[in-house]
Amino acid sequence: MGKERDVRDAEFIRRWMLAMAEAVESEAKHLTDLDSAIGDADHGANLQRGFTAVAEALRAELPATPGAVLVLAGRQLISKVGGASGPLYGSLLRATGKALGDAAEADDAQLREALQAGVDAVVKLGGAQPGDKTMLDTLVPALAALADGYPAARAAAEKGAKDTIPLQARKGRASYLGERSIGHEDPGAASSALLITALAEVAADV
Amino acid sequence: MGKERDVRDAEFIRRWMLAMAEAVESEAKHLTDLDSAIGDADHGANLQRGFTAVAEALRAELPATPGAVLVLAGRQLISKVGGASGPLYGSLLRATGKALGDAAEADDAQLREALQAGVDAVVKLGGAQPGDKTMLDTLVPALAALADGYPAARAAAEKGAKDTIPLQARKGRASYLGERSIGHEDPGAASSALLITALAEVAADV
Amino acid sequence: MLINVPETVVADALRGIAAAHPELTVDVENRVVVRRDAPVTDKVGLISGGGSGHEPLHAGFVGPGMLDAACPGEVFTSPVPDQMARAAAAVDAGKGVLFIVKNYTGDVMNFDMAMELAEDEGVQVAKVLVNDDVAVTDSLYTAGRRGTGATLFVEKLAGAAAQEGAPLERVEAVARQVNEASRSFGVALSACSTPAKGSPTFDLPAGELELGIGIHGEPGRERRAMMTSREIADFAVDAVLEDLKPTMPVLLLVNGMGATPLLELYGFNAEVHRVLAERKVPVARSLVGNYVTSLDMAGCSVTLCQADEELLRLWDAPVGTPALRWGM
Amino acid sequence: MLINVPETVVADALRGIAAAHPELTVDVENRVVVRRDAPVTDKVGLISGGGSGHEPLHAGFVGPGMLDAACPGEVFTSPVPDQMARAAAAVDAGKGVLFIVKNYTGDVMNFDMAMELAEDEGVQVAKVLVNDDVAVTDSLYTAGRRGTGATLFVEKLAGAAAQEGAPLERVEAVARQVNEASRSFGVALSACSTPAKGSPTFDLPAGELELGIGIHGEPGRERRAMMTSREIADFAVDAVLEDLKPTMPVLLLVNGMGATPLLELYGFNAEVHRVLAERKVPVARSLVGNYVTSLDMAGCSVTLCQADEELLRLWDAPVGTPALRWGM
Ligand SMILES: Nc1ncnc2c1ncn2[C@@H]1O[C@H](COP(=O)(O)OP(=O)(O)O)[C@@H](O)[C@H]1O
Ligand SMILES: Nc1ncnc2c1ncn2[C@@H]1O[C@H](COP(=O)(O)OP(=O)(O)O)[C@@H](O)[C@H]1O
Ligand SMILES: [Mg+2]
Ligand SMILES: [Mg+2]
Ligand SMILES: [Mg+2]
Ligand SMILES: [Mg+2]
Repeated sequence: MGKERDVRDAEFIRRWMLAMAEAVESEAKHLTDLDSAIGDADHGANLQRGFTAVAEALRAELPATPGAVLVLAGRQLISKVGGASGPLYGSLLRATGKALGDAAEADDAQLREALQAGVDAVVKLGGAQPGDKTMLDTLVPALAALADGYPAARAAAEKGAKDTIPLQARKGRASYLGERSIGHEDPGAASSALLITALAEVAADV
Repeated sequence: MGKERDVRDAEFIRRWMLAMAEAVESEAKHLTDLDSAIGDADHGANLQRGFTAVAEALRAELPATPGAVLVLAGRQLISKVGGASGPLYGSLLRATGKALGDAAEADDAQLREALQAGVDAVVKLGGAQPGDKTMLDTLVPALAALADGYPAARAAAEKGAKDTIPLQARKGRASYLGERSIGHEDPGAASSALLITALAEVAADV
Repeated sequence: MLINVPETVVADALRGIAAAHPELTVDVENRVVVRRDAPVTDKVGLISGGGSGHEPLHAGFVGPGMLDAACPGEVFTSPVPDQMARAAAAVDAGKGVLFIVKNYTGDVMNFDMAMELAEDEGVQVAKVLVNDDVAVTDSLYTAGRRGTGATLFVEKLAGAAAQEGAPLERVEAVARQVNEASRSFGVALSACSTPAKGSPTFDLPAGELELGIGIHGEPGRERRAMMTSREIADFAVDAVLEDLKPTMPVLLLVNGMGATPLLELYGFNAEVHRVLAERKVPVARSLVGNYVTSLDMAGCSVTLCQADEELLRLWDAPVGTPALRWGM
Repeated sequence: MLINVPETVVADALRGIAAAHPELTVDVENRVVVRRDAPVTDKVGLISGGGSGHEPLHAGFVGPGMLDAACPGEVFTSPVPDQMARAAAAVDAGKGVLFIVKNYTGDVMNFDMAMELAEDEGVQVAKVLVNDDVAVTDSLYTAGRRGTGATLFVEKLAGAAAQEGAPLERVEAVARQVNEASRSFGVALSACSTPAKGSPTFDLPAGELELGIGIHGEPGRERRAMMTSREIADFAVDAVLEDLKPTMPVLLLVNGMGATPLLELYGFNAEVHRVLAERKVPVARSLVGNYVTSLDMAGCSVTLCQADEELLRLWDAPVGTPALRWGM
């Protein structure tokens, strides 16, 4: 156990994706309930469908590079999920993968940079900013904290998700509620915390 | 107060109808609830609509004879109520009225005979028999007891209505429920008890 | 409920029907809905009616190729004789009228009284009872089988025959044939709420369903733990097929009771087609939607009608009503 | 719920649509519903889609004079790009295709991705966003107004233009004009239950209602004590008229959200006509029914579309789809 070195290969990314698939599986109902309060009650089912497909694809075939694994995962999400989260999470992973290029391994600094490209893709596609009560409220602080290591990123992600509770939504479906969106955790911010947590757990487990 | 003589005129019948209209008004919800359990939840509203029309007609114009009052009331029910109870109660009153002919007054024996003609009309029109869990389970015993006076008729009517509870319906909408109709009071039997009670009260009040 | 007060629900709806369908003449006060071009020369008049709460039945089926007039009663309460008598006078073109009556004690009595009134006015009247619901045994111990989904088939097919100019006896015979060839079975996943009562007509806990319900919010013959769409289709179709042994292709109505989403109803339709294929009953035509409803009840019913070539031809004939329209 | 398992609800419904409507080609696996005669020579292809749960929207509007294809997503979840790309390939006759997209973040992103895919395949694609819901302010602080009832008007009127052979720019212009001329407002009397959640998406106590709801089970902008049909009509129509100041007659859609009985909806229609008359807005055509629904939500919406002579002509043009049919 314990971190031995900070170089990540395709198998590491696969383990991350499988861990996320598991987390989504067990948290699906919770995510749907969050989405029920300020959205349309499908976020859990959406991600479950998406990450189940990702896991299946990665069990059937493991691409050679971490970048290729993420591009494959992103494509699966785009063509299986739909809704807002499909294109957004799909682009996040695909852009991260593309940024990794076709190197066989990436060190943590490279992965962090690639994730930044992924988050930039989410911003570009969805037009949201931190504070709009979206997944970005988890992803942006988590990435900033990632410089201090995975546990810090995880803590920042979890805090980021909870910090969406007092916010009024300005993007996505929850924005229709205006002030009534205040007082609820954003479902996408919650699922993003699962994604970062899965990454941190897999990293801790290498 | 107290009964002075047993001769009934048009005004007496009008008072009976108005008393019935009042009783239906205050019991409408109860009748509808009974009908909700084994029927279609409209019996209270049906009779309310019908007897309101009867009361209005009789306030506007008082026909000269008891027979004519009942014929008018019966016609109002037929053309205002609909459902099973409209034609049945309408025929009951109309046939009773017709049996009274155009005498200016009727004594209690004549009224009893006329009511028998009314009940016969209900049997003929609906094809039900006592024991089928219908208004007849109130009307038939009440008429039999009427020979012993109005209070006896009223007691028999109220007992008749309650006695429908253990019966399985064989006529009307409740019969669709088969055995599940057992254990509920028949709404038409309950409203017939109101009709007999109204008659007894008006008679006691003369 | 989306209403003003319970007392005006039917009148309000009639005003709304008048506003929505200029091709109908709506007598709000007397509660008669008539084809604007009635009486149609040389055509038998078709009249139906019944309690309200089953919309689009019957007013939604008034128009060329189907009914000439509809008489809506109060919610779940059969109309009064005056309405049908008035309708008969409005649509009779001298070839007589046919009353299409769902078999409920109240409907039968009120239509019978109307028949007398209309005949007194010199209108020739025939009457056909619709009694297709296999959930009710037709015996001395019941008021007989209820009229439900088959009403749509009777109105459409007899309506097509009348539109072609068939005489009263023929239109009546078609209606009778269709009724005899039709059977239905219904299931409720929730009770409905009538405006007068304002709350569900019976308690149906989540996770249970009622088998063999009618269209008046009455409970069914049996309550069970919730079943899947597949199981309900098996149960309902088999209940119908136990009574009707089709020797030819069927018309199929997969009917929603009012509050079942069309998404679910289409899924149920798939299961009904599956079980019919398994039972080797070919489906000649099918119709899926909320046609014979019970206010906001969730649930569905299945109606089958054995149809010979002639009935299929009448089915395909043009129809132009608010709720059923093709070929025009 | 009348389902098998939540996971198969959409596929089951597609099988049921295929069984009910032989005039449609239904690709259940890839979730594309196409006119059987597509691609129609010399006609612009019209494609819409969105989450399921709004039936008959969109698959019920596929047919001559309206859509060429519909792409249903999961319940309340926009479809994936592959569906629209596949639909585009199936219906393009060389004159290009128009995507009709309801303005939701997910729909917009997925259709945009599909546009790239289709254009990569050499199909010319235009896109029109529908955003008619006045309950949502179109500002930097929201995802913009939602697309609701006006979708029906856009699909019908652009569909009629396409059916007449208009080129892509013209069909797109009609769609855009219709959207700009349309506004809606919706009210919920109950929440709906999605198959995945299995219970109401929000708690709405009896005796209260939500004003300004969308079609995805989300709560509205404001909760109030129950109002009468008359009051709701006043509120909804005035909300629409605050935004849309019609200078010509309107097309009116009085739409049920799924579980509101047609009886009540017609009564509401009467109130909507009354308030429009009071506001001196003439109604040129109206449509009453469950067309753009939200599963089993009780409630209604009002959509107005200012219609010039040309739009009225396109409205009256023949249409032959499962849910909207006239003139054929
Ligand atoms: N424009 C956006 N930018 C970033 N994230 C967004 C945006 N819009 C929505 N989201 C995220 O997507 C989540 C909702 O996802 P999901 O429920 O799967 O899709 P939908 O809203 O289409 O039903 C929201 O909770 C939010 O975090
Ligand atoms: N065939 C019949 N003979 C006598 N009474 C009947 C018959 N059918 C029904 N009834 C009576 O009518 C009552 C129901 O009346 P109501 O609810 O107003 O009409 P409906 O059943 O048409 O809704 C029943 O409770 C029963 O007492
Ligand atoms: Mg969602
Ligand atoms: Mg009743
Ligand atoms: Mg009744
Ligand atoms: Mg969604």
